Amino acid sequence: MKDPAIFDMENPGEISWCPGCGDFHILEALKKALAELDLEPHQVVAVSGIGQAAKLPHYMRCHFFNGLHGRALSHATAIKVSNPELVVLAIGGDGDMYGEGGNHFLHTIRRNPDIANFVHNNMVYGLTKGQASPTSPLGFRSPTSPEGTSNLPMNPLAVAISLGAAFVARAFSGDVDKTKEIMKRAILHRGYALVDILQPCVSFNKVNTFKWYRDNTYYVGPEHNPRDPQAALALALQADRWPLGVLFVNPHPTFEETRSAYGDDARPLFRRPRDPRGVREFLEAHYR
Amino acid sequence: MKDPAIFDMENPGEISWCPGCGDFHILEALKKALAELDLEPHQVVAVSGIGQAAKLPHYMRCHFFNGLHGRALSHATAIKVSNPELVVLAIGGDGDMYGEGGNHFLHTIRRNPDIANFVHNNMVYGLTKGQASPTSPLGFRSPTSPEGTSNLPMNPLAVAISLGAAFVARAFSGDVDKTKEIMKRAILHRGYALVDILQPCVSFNKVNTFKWYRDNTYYVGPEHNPRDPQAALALALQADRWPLGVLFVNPHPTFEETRSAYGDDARPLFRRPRDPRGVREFLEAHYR
Amino acid sequence: MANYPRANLGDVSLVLCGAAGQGVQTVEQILVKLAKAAGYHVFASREYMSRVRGGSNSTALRISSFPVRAPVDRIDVLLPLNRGVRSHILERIDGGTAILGDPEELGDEFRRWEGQTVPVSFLSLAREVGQALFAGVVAVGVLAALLEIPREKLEEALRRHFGGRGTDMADKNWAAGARGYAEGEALRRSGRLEMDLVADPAVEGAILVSGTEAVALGALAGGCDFCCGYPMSPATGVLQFLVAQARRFGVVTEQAEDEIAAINMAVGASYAGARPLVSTSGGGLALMGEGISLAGITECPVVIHLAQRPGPATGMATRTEQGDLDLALYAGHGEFPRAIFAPGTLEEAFFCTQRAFAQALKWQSPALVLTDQYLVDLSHDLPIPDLERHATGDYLIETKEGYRRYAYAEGGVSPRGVPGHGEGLVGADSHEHDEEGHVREDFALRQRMHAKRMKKLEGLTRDALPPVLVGPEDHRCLVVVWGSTRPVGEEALARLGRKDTALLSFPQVYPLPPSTKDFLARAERVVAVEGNATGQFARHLFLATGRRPDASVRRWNGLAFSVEWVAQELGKALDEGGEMA
Amino acid sequence: MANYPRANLGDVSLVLCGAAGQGVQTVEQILVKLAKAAGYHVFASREYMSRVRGGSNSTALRISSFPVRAPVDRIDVLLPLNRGVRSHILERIDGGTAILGDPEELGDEFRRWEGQTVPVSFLSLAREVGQALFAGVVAVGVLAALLEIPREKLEEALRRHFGGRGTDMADKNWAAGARGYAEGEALRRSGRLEMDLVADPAVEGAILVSGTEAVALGALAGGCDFCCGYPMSPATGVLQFLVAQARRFGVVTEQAEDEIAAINMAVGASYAGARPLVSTSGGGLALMGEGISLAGITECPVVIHLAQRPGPATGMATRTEQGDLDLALYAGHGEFPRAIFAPGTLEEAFFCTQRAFAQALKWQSPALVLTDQYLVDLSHDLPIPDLERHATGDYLIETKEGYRRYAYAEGGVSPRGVPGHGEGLVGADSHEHDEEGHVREDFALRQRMHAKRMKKLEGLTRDALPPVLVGPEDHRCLVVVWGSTRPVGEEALARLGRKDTALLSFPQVYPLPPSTKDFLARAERVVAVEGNATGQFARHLFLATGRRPDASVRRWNGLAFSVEWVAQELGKALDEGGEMA
Ligand SMILES: Cc1ncc(C[n+]2csc(CCOP(=O)(O)OP(=O)(O)O)c2C)c(N)n1
Ligand SMILES: Cc1ncc(C[n+]2csc(CCOP(=O)(O)OP(=O)(O)O)c2C)c(N)n1
Ligand code: SF4
Ligand code: SF4
Ligand SMILES: [Mg+2]
Ligand SMILES: [Mg+2]
Repeated sequence: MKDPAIFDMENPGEISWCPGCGDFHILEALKKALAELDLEPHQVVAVSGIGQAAKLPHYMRCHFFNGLHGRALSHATAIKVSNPELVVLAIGGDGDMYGEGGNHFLHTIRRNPDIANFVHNNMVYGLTKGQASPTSPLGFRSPTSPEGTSNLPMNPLAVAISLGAAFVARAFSGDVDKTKEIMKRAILHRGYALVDILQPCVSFNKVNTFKWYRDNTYYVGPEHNPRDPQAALALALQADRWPLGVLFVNPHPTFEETRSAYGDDARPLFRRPRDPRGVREFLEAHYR
Repeated sequence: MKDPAIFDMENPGEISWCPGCGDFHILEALKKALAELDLEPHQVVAVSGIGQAAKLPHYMRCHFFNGLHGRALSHATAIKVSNPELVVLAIGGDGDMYGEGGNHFLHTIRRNPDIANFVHNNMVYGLTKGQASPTSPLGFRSPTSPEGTSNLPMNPLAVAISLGAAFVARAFSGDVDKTKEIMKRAILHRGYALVDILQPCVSFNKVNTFKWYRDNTYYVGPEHNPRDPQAALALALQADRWPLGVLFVNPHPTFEETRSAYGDDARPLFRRPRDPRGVREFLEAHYR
Repeated sequence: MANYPRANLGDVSLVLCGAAGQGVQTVEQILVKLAKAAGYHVFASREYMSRVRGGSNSTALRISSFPVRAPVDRIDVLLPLNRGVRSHILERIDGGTAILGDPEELGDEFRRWEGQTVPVSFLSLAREVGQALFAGVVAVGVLAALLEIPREKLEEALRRHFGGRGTDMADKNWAAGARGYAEGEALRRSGRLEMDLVADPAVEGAILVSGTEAVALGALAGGCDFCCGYPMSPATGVLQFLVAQARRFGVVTEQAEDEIAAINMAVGASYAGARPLVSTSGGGLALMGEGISLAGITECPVVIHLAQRPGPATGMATRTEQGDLDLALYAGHGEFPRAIFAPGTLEEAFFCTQRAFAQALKWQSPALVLTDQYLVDLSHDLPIPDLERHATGDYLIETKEGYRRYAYAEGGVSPRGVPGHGEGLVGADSHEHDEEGHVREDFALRQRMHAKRMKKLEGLTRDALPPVLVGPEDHRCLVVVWGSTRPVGEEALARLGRKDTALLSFPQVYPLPPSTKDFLARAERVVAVEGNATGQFARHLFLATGRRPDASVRRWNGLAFSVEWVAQELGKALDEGGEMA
Repeated sequence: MANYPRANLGDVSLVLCGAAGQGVQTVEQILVKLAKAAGYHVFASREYMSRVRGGSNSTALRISSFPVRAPVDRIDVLLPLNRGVRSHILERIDGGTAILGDPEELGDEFRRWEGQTVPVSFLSLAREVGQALFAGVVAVGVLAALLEIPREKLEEALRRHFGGRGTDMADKNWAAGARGYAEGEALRRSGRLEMDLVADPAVEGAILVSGTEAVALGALAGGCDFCCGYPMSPATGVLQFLVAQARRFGVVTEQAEDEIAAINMAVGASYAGARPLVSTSGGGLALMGEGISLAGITECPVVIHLAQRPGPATGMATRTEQGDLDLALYAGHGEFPRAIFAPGTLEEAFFCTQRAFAQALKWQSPALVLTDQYLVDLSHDLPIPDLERHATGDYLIETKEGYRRYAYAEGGVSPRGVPGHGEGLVGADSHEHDEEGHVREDFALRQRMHAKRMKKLEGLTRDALPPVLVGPEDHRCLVVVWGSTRPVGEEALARLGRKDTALLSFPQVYPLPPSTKDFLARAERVVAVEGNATGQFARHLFLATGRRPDASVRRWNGLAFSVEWVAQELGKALDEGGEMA
């Protein structure tokens, strides 16, 4: 077990999150999780999109790829499959992962790369100042829905379970310790692991506040069998109180494992010699 | 009830579907469904993407918008909301709707426009010659997955139900009559209605053949309560034999109904007078 | 001690700084309205960081006896609401700048300029009323008094602004404003800080709008009745404006799941007879190319507002640039006609957006309106533009049995029908198609249909807005600008006072009218001013006219051009000393 | 009766037509291999409809005593496997064409050309062996005999081709082939149809590849180890080739859910040290702009194969065009350097793709390879290209503690590290960033970083492939071509036999090397040949050199250029009679 401080920035610039934002707790939980897993900064790549949540990699010491809004899962998948030795995290907001990135969310689950996907779900677009997000509750008033949004909120957990995701969990940023534990399980799990992290946005979401989350969530107990999709779906769809914890686990081969490029050679791609002579031999053998 | 022949093309060019393709039966069922609903060609807009399935609007007499691969739901939503008097159908293949168009699939369900979405699900990319599609079974061999695809097949019904879709059904093209009945219910249903139509592709899918579908499907009985999401999900996830019929119904306000532009004025947009004087008055009242 | 306007100037340049979420914008909004009501011309522009709280943003105001339309580097009065003012602001302080600040908040930050600092206890005055939060309103009061705005006007403005939050809030804000006003009067009386501006009766009846509002209202004047988009700075405002006014103007609005949905919904809506607008920035446009190409081949009119910011990729999310002209010109695969407007003033923002609808409808093609962060976020007073004169027809027909959407037509424009309007069936197809819109693989048909579509470019060219010449007809030198750099170019040229130089500005950048060539041919020396690194417009002009600007003035650091900087650079460039394009 | 090659020609032009799924491609594949093995040069190109079954597709073969690289309109022998041959083929029948067909299938379709028709009962011969399905192989046999290919060679080829489907299938196919062979011998003996070609010993050792294979193998020669894409004609073949060879060459491959995922996976892979290729067509590229822009600002090398087809939108899915040069030049928002290659021959397809990797890696920028449907689907014999000579370095460093990914560097290229290689931490950012890759809003930094990236364009320009001049150095006229039009231009010019004209072809279209200007300046008359409606390359040349081609030869009907048509049009255009560009 390492000291979480090894993930602290050497020259921490100003953090641009609002005071009181749940993002701070997620960052704290993440550093602790990595340290407790005995990981070091050079083993970890934090991949993110664009949004307040997606700024996280700039506040933590490790490799990072801060790409485009909505595309973190594509980047993370490719990084992992190009170098399976890395621990790859895909981090972003609910708008990022479920809105702009919705198609990659669907298909990354199916593809099952061994990455952990941490979604800071504040049910709002923070960075662009308060528009409704795919998870905003029905009737949420925002600058793009002044009469309240009429789009049904998306249930990312239920969708993920429906798709047979390898690992599906929900956490609450207000509980750093438990969030950290769930993160550790997600990182250790082989395959795609979704952790939807309920996160208060003190600036733009006056509905789903810290208190609201605290009052409307509970942890699933050991009686829940996470291998049972029906039970997992029942929990995911529960609307009165929202269960926290690992809802679903469905181990199956990862994307990297099934690539034939790794069939006879375990080295990351960048370590392999590339020699055009192979092409000549191939041409001689098959195209003459 | 009209004669389905009113939907026949006047100058039918050559149909570019393969002889024996399930698409022919879907076209037949659709014409019958529309005729039995007493609809006429000028009341109906067939919207489609790109693919073999998506060619359908070229083989039927009605308004049509044959747009881009993956985008039919966006086009259909906008057409419906711009003119709610039209009956709008969004038609395409599994690659089209669940692959390229996956994000629109997610969010159109949430948005709930009153359109019927007919997906010709042949579990393969037909037009581009046989690549695996999002619904291809695990291990499906294709030019892009010669060792068998390792991506979990997507269960569009389960995803749709998880998202609270207004209407979710599965049909089998081999049964024109029942498919027609399901189509009618989908068209009549207010709100987004998904009909995933199992369709044999005689050229590229040698796994999910006519016989395979016939042997592996059954119709749900009247004991199923389509308002019960848990029951619907259980059916959608059933893997040994695939249930056909209407699995889920969840009526809620449509996209058009919630647009404030229709609050005081029911006319389609194109019928409304547009007069810049309103802008002048507004400027005078608020910006001086 | 300090007296403004400075000698030989007619305006006061006031810069407000503060953290995000700290109310700088509230101060600006109230002050600008008050100043305008007092008969002063006002110009406000903003620069801000990409964050929700904290940091340091600024608003630059010019309050003036004559119309002002461009930002200056000069700061007459700097009002930092909190510490942490960033260096690009501090660098602009000169000997004539008065710093109006609260020592309690600022501490040592302005020590260097102690002699120029006018301490005001905003915070303790605010606390007297209730809490530190009112400091901004105290500042409004101080400035109102300095600007000799009657006390009642201040009260009225504050009560109106805060009235929506209950009488208690209105009372408290007025109390804060009143305290500030008293402080301002004292300053004035003491002679430490004076502002003497002459009201201009022409301001009466003028409106005060931002670039965002001008674009959105121009769209409404063009009959816009459908707007969808995905939030993206600096384009979000236009979407949000139309959402807010959706009920009043009958606009169908929706926040799409992504930009691809947005442009495709727009094309679908257009097919059904709506007049859609999509608002986005460069990253969004880069995703919309396929959809724009679809509008091209289906001949569906759509209007796209492209509010530029620095790229590539996320770039500088809240900053300004004119870096996406090339993208606007060539977005989408294959070849099809389009029109591209680039308003330089708020009047043009109204008119060009309205015109984009008119041209899109007339030529059944996509039209783009290019603005940038600087333009959408600035505001100033202007007379109500005459929008009725430019009202667009709907160019729709009621279809008959046998209607063919893509019927061959001289000029390329087939009569446009929409489903549900008449007896005809209306088809649209993304493939090469026959006259009914059905896909058909026929090589001669392809050539004919493609030529038909491209033919419309001739009509668009005939209709193209001519460039606007400001300055002497018999100039030797010509400064060319496009989009938002127009006013800053004008004021910079005026400042240089060169009788041999005129300014040519392009509210439409594609297609360019044939007259462009003559304009450029007549000038001995041409200097292009634009906000990007590679000189995209200069290249584009060369392509259209064969004349390569002789020099150029370019900036691509994310900040808007200032009058002083442009004047200085133009001075060099016009004298053959400038960088070669 | 009919004797080929025709007088003064050295090749036989053979056109096979048939419905999709009917085996035309099998016939082509076997025949081409046989002809090559017999020491003939072969050239094959295809055109087909966008459908899976039915319709009518064609393959044009030139079997020759000397190397042939371009398609001709002339048809010596037309072999329609089924009725429904389309008009663009029928129009090419002339008095010298022999039609080899089965009256049972064709019925009246070729009545007009009865005198030229050589009836062969493909179907009944096929049925004798088993079923009508074997008709194509019967045809192979007929043609093999006509080409004087030894019977054993035919047997060997058929057994090899069908061996995978079991001995029974191999036997039956050979039986069909043998029947055809006998028929062909009889025809030959009767003098009704003769082909007399001279074998060229140079064919020995040559390979036979398609454009698709040349691009994919060129990528492998460039070290490509990652390929993802979304199926789209005509780009799918390259992805499928690399998928098929993934295990052998250690390539990670994946069919993405859409083009956006594909390009973004490529950028992510590149960050992690892979050498990614993405293959797409115009519609896909129009969706990838944002991702390409990301590659630009993160400085991640990626290579994109853009196989063009006619647009806009879906356009003509299986046809050819050179309509996406503008898109390739300007895709993506903001400004960043890139390289664009446009191979004209299969040798160039190998080399340019390999070079695209080398340049992308060296300059840490995106590189594009532009082909088109015509090029990817053609195939011919060529000597094994020397790929070792052009092997690229990996330009990677092992990082040290304190590594800064975007360290300032003369020339713009910061030493490139990847995560997991050395002690350093590697950052990448889509925002404007500092040297470590962290987002920072600093205006001077922005200007510096942007300039650093743009600086690489100078290096890319220095490295740019020079245009290739074919013909007299002291020419008066210059024909410029880019991409796949090179060989057809060459043969057309050769046919015109003009001593005053040379051809200049551009395997790299961006950045253009400075020598381009000199080439264009030297010519008195410049004619551009390109496959689009608006003359994109001519415009691009003008932008780069100030020289506008004097005339142009353009086609945009979806079909490839033919030697005859280009010769005819060039004849006009070179004589000042041509259309002005
Ligand atoms: C292609 C593209 N579209 C839009 C944006 C603008 N944008 C940046 S962040 C964001 C949404 C942020 O919401 P979320 O992902 O929930 O993150 P949060 O700020 O709430 O943490 C948007 C729309 C962008 N950067 N790129
Ligand atoms: C943006 C874009 N990408 C790719 C394609 C190529 N494409 C056309 S149809 C198709 C897939 C067809 O599969 P599906 O939707 O399942 O329809 P089917 O042919 O099986 O009926 C693809 C990939 C395209 N037209 N546009
Ligand atoms: S806007 Fe909301 S999510 Fe973003 S930093 Fe502030 S509180 Fe957190
Ligand atoms: S390829 Fe398959 S889906 Fe397409 S028409 Fe043929 S059988 Fe039908
Ligand atoms: Mg959020
Ligand atoms: Mg399919």
